[in-house]
Amino acid sequence: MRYLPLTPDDRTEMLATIGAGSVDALFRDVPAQVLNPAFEGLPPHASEMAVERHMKALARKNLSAGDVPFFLGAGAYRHHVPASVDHLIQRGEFLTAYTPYQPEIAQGTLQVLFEFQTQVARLFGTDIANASMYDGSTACWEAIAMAGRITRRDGVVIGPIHPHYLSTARTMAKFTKDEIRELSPALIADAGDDAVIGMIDDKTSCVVVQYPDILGRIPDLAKIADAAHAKGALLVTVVTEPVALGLLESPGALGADIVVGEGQSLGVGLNFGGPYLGLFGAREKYTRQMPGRLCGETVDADGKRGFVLTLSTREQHIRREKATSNICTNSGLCALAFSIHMTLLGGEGLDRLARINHARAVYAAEKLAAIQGVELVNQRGFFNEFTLKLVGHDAREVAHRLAQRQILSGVALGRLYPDATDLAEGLVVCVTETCTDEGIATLVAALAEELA
Amino acid sequence: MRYLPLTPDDRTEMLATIGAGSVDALFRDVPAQVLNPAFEGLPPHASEMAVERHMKALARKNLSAGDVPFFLGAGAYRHHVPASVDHLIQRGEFLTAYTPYQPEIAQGTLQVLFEFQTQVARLFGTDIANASMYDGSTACWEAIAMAGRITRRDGVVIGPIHPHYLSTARTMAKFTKDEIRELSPALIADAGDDAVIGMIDDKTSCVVVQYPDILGRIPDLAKIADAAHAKGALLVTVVTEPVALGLLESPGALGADIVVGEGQSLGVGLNFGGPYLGLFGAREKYTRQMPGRLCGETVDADGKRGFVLTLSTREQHIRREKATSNICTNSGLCALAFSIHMTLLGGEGLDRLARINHARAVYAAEKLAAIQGVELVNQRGFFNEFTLKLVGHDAREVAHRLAQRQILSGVALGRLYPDATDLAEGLVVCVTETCTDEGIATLVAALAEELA
Amino acid sequence: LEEPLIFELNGTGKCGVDFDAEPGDVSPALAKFARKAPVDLPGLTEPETVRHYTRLSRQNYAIDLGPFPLGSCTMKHNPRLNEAMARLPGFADIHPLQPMDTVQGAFEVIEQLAEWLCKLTGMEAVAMSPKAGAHGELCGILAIRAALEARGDAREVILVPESAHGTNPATAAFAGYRVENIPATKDGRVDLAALTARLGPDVAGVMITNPNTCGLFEREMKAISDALHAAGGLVYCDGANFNAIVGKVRPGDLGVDAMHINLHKTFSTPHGGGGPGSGPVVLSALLAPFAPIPFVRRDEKGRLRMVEERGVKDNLPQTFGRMTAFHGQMGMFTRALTYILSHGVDGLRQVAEDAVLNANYVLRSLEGDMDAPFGKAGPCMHEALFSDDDLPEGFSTLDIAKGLIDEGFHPMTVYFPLVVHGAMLIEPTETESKQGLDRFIAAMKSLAQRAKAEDESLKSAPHFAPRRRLDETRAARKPVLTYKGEGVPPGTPSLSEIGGS
Amino acid sequence: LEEPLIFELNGTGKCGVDFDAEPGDVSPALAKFARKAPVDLPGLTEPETVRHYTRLSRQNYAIDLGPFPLGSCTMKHNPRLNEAMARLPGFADIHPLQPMDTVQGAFEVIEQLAEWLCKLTGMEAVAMSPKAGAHGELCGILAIRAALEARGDAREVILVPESAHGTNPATAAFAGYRVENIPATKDGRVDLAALTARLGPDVAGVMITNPNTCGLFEREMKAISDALHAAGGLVYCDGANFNAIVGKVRPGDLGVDAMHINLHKTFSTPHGGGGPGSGPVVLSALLAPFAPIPFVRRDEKGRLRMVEERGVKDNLPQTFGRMTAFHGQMGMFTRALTYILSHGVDGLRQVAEDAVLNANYVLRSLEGDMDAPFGKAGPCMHEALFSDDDLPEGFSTLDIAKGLIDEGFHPMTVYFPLVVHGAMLIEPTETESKQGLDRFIAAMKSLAQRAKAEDESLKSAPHFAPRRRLDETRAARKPVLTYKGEGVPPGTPSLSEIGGS
Repeated sequence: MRYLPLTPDDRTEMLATIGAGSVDALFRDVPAQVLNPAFEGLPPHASEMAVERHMKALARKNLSAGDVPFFLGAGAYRHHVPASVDHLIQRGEFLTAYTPYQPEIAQGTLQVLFEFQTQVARLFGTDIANASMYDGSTACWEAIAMAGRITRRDGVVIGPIHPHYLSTARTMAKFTKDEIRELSPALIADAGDDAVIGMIDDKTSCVVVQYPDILGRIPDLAKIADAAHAKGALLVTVVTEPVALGLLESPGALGADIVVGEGQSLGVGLNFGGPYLGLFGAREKYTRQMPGRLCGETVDADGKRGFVLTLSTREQHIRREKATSNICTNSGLCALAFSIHMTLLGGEGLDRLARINHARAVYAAEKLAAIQGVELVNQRGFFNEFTLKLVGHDAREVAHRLAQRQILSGVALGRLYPDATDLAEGLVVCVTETCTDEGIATLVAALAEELA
Repeated sequence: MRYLPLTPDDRTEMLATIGAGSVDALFRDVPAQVLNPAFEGLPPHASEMAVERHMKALARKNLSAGDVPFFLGAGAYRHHVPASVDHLIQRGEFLTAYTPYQPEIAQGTLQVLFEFQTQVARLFGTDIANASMYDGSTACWEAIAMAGRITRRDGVVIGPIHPHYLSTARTMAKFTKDEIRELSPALIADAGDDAVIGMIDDKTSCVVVQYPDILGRIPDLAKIADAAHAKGALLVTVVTEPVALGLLESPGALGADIVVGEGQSLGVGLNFGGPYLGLFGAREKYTRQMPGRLCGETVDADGKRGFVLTLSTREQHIRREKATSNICTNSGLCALAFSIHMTLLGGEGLDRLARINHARAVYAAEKLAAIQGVELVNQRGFFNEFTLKLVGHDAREVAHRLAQRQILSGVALGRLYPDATDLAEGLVVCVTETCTDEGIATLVAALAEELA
Repeated sequence: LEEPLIFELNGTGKCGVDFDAEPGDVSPALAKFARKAPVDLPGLTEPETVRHYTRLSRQNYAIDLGPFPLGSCTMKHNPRLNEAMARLPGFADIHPLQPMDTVQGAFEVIEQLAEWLCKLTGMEAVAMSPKAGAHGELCGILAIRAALEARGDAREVILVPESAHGTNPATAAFAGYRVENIPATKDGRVDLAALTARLGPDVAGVMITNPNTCGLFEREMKAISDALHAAGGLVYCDGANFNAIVGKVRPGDLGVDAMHINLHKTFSTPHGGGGPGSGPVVLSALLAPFAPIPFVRRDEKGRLRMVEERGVKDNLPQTFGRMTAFHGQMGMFTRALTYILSHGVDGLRQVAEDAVLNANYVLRSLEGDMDAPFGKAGPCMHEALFSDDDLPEGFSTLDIAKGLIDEGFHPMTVYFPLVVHGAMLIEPTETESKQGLDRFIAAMKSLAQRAKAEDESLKSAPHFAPRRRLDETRAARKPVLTYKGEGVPPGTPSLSEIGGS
Repeated sequence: LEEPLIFELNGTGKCGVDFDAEPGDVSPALAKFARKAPVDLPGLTEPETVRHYTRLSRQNYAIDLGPFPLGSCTMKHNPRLNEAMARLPGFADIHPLQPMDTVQGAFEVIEQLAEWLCKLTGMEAVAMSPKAGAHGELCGILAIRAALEARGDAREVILVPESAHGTNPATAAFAGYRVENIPATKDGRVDLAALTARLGPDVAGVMITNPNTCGLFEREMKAISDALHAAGGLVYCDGANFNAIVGKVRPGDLGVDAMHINLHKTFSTPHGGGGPGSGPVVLSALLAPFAPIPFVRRDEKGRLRMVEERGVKDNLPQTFGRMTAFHGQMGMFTRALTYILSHGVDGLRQVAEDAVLNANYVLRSLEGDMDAPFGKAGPCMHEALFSDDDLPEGFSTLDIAKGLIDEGFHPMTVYFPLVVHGAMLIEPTETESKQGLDRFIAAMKSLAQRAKAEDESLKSAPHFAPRRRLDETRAARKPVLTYKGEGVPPGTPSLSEIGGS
């Protein structure tokens, strides 16, 4: 057993030191009738070669994004991740370290987190950011919970955000008794800002708006922020595609009080949905209401600059039932990957990457919208993701047929909104720098055929 | 340009410090007519994504061994390499270090080399080993050259070794004026020990024997050693498959004076023939005639154990035209990979790996030899490689047809010995632990069909 | 060991990424949303980036460098095969919303892992999507709540032992429960009598860690479960320490209703400096109908399907809902499955046995030098607990911990569990060799002796780490959470950055 | 920083590899050859192995940690994309003797790289198989010898400048030539007059490094070539420093007949602690017919074919033969091609320009503090040369080098080239930032000042490295080249292994 360093001789010697006759003597507190059960149908250990063969066989049953024209987004985006990112996060000192509770020997992780927090805060236009959450959807409901702590209100107004995020928030609300009112999306150009604003009232703790929204439309954050603030509510902005902020004004600058997001776009990759990376920024005055870990600057006994986890009186391991969240392990390694990718890009690289994404998406949208029977919903602008209305067709079926032709064409709204028949014609298409001209042409031709 | 840290501003500032008006002013010693030529047809820089796409497209044009039943050997062997090996050799501190000329800050590489030398010496049964050569074939001719320095004779007797090794030795002999007499292999069970012995005379500097030989046969090293020593010649043994020494008695124990080999089997992988790893061991009394780097134990100014490159008065950077070899850069990273793999195996693991290889090869040989029209040449034993005689068929054509059926069946001797029509029926088949029962069955069935 | 911040590395105007396409203009429709200037972030070229992070990494301790005996955190070796498998494009480069027929292999990974988890725990079902242990706890508690509410019996209180992880009460509170502590016996276990006495119609359930955070197996676990069930409550088991009994004991045999499994503890997915984790929750037959979505199910044609919002009505009408976007920590699933298949059921049993053997070896080797509050009570499980009782006045658990850094080890868990004064909780795990343990034990003995000899230098340890003790009060008093170009200047890169101080 | 040898880690009876199959018995035919006992080598489990090598690695300096200003060795950043591409199974997991139709992509890599190398150098052909620079030198000299012998004019002497790398004379001698030195002018270049005077019917050729090892471009290279050719000799150019002129100058335009290219220098394949390298040799039209086998050629159908022994008669009857098994350093080809395509021809030119700019910046920044023997002669190319002339009595080049270690840098190349007393040859390469160079320059200035101030502590530097100066005499006097269980005992792992001393 290649991972177990004790030899039979070691075990014998150690049992003698302990004064136990057998290993099972050490398990004497376990009732005999439940110790060492038979496990039916579970195989014994296997060589690395055999396990590798098994896992590769499973991997081959999946259609990898890199092997086909690929246009899926809707909360998970495929960008090119520089090879150095994966190299660096595999450094044993990063990969196999624990949460940096002993700062003297964890400055590597801690400095990265401090840099990460700064990067996220500047990207979001918030004063501060934390050291990461599980993912965008959990960060979103933590933001709602935080807004509740700040405002001591229990009304939540939610715009057309990713339905999984909404679903997650609804689950929590069932137990926290928050009252959610949401605006469902419709296949129209108007992102529904006025409708959202219309739902805000004096009981509203926060307004949650996705930027760009689930259909790729851009809400007018400044206007919504003003309306929310006028009622004493906070604006929570959700960003599922951080690359968009290379081009769009930051939510913080437009008045958002809390900005959360999914950081998977940079450094992390698709990974079939996880592990991902929750981003969380807020105004400085709310620092002590933040969930999750925070890394702060300080000095050591010699006066040298150093970093520590701080304000842990907010956290469960100190505060227990009074903590701001129950979160413990979060997404440190993904934060590292994000931060490295962001460091490679820098502000100017992000700007350029965003513009390329945008230009390619505009190019593809024009070609696609020219197909007979296809309408582009996003007439008022989009970043790298837009929604097509396939008039008279169930987009889910079209997407399936295209997948059979080895084209991953987009996310059909029917998958995300099973009950909303008015959305069934919607196909959310995302075009990043990884989409080639040939890939776009293949999609256009095939979609035209399918709709013909 | 992602690898170049100077910004335009940096360059301007630095030119000012230097006192040069332009970068080309620094190239003023280059005659103007040859400076900055036009390079026709060479493209400009490309993104990581574009280069990756290009290289992946090329990689896809090759049939990877892992994707098909695979039975090639003949100097390059496919074994399972544990994932930890590649992880560790990619540590930047190993990967991006230079030759350890500054031992105070290169103890990592140096200790590895000391451990590697010990592993190779124990595997080969020699007193000492060096820190690596380019590969087995160049190690082989360095051994011949070394034997010439020791014996001051110029006759070389070569048994049925890998023809590329022979070809390499012949190239060198043309210039060094050594006289080579070689025994070509024949498709018979007798490895030709007596014929080799019969070629030894008083001018013979060394006898070079491969163990197992190019057809997988096992020469009687002890007998040849005695005969060579009786004439004052040295025995040089070549090992192209070090895993064989997990099962076979070591050449050193059987009387070899110099043992060289190809270390690619452990840790390194196929890599289409390079980079590989030359192994080089010898009797201690010949230490100062060794080519290549040697790492030795010593102490530092505080009396702590440490390691240094030593006996460099043999080497070109000190000795210049009087050096034992012109070798400088060798195969350090491959030596590391070999050493890690060997450390994971240990003596007992190597024994077990060898026995599994052997058992699988015996199993496959029996199945293959049962096919109508196939004869097993190696009736006197083999390790994991054996030669089939495809009676009445050009093995090269058979191997090609099998390759078209996605089976990489073996190395046809016609590829290695274009002029030896008596070998054209020979197919060298290698069976390692990576060959599955299904793969063997596929080969057996397909070969039977091809020969039917 | 000084490394500037990325903001101090002259990153203006640099970029470590090249692009083939020229950036286009912003489309007119979008222009009014466009930012005026790029985000104010430095860029570094690849050589600078690689060097920055490589150098930073060297300021970390890690399991790849030495033992990490953090009790309750389970820092064991992370096999490299797991990393390689998780990076196969067939796993790493697939989108969570691809048509289901194109990701059957991914579903199979989830299905196979789920089967192992159910069989190893003897439970009915498993919720795969929780993102980490605490998220799993929440899942379990929400399932309990949903089940109780479904029978019209919401209840208000969750009982938690004093020795519990902080996540337990935090979770219960987050789910809207009131938390009450249950006391421990003097041998470090749940006081069954006290617990039983507290049961009643207001108690929704109990959260028990087993083996518990004192490193002891809760002998009366079955009795606890029975008592809860008799009183109409349910039993949540914190599975953080499942690694001590995997392959040896099935929690389902002890009456547990829900338990999360930290894949990053028991099944060795890397901690990565603080995550990602993964916390699947196994559920009893009673709780299975209330499991969260999504989950994998085979349809009548044998095709694997992910049941999401769409399939709820037909497949799991009582689900308490979704806890996170998409399907959980796929990358951790592939690693954990690889680990499980490598060990097999025999290997997993050996894992538990060696973990327990190693811990008892540490316990018995050190109990002469340090106070082991429950040492007399019998063998420990996978971790050995000590207190500061034997330390002289003026010397603390923290001093031992920081002294351990100077000896080349990561400290043990300190001041947890709270039921022991100045707790030191040592979990060696099964992947430490006897030679390594002997070296650790020798270091601990040396520290205990230095403390007894009142060696003052111990109070200012560590002396040889990249940093001395850090001023945590200063950090919290006026938090500096982002770089603003002021604050403490960077250290000057000093003599010898090569393995030097 | 102490790490035992694998032989000291209790490796008996352990193994870090699992096997599925039971080992079989040895077949009777083989029994008489079988060894009596397994090889006496320790085995370590994976956790122990990973830790051993991870810890050892941390005793190394590397380009990933800081500048490596080794003149003539060209330690530049190694892009990680190159590593990823070389590991694609389509490149890493193919056998050199697979049927040629199954490895067309591999042949294409070789063909494309060969085309770049020929075009960048302005040469006719390239021999791809040499395994490293010195092997490439041998290839070039053998081609020269074969060409001369083919015209019945073998000749005996190869001229080599005093400043040449040691491999030059060693190679010429290995190929059976007598080596004669040619002197340098006082500005550090080949003395054209002296060279011309020596030419005659016995001179087979000259080996010139250009840019030379003093960091200077050989202005008269074309004249040298012309003189050699007029005298019936040939010109070998040592291309170790090609990185200084790549994209700026084609050696073919200077009359060179053969030149090796160190892919691991100019094209950034990693040095790996001493190899593998790769040394393709570009050849003039005159030498091309004598190139070694194998090489890639397209047949009439456009299929790529490897010309080996089999194809020689039809394709290259005058080849001097084979230099190594198989086809050369494929793994390095994929890395180098990836690097070349990343940079493109514009990027490669920028590489040369930045390398030269960085070197001149170092030269001019330090020439006030240290003696730059050829500093007055004009700009340098990619490396800056200093001597020990300005050091006070009792302080040596070695002291500066070892002092640099304490400053956190790898030393420069010392005592080479031999034409300068106490030479210090500094090659920053293009992948160092200005900020990094400024730090290096400051360290050098500080060392120069300490030497001038006769700071004795400098003589015993390094003080902060994993080891102090090592006793090389002891190592050479009675060499201990393998572990025998005696010798010096291992160091005791001391306080603070974490970035500690």
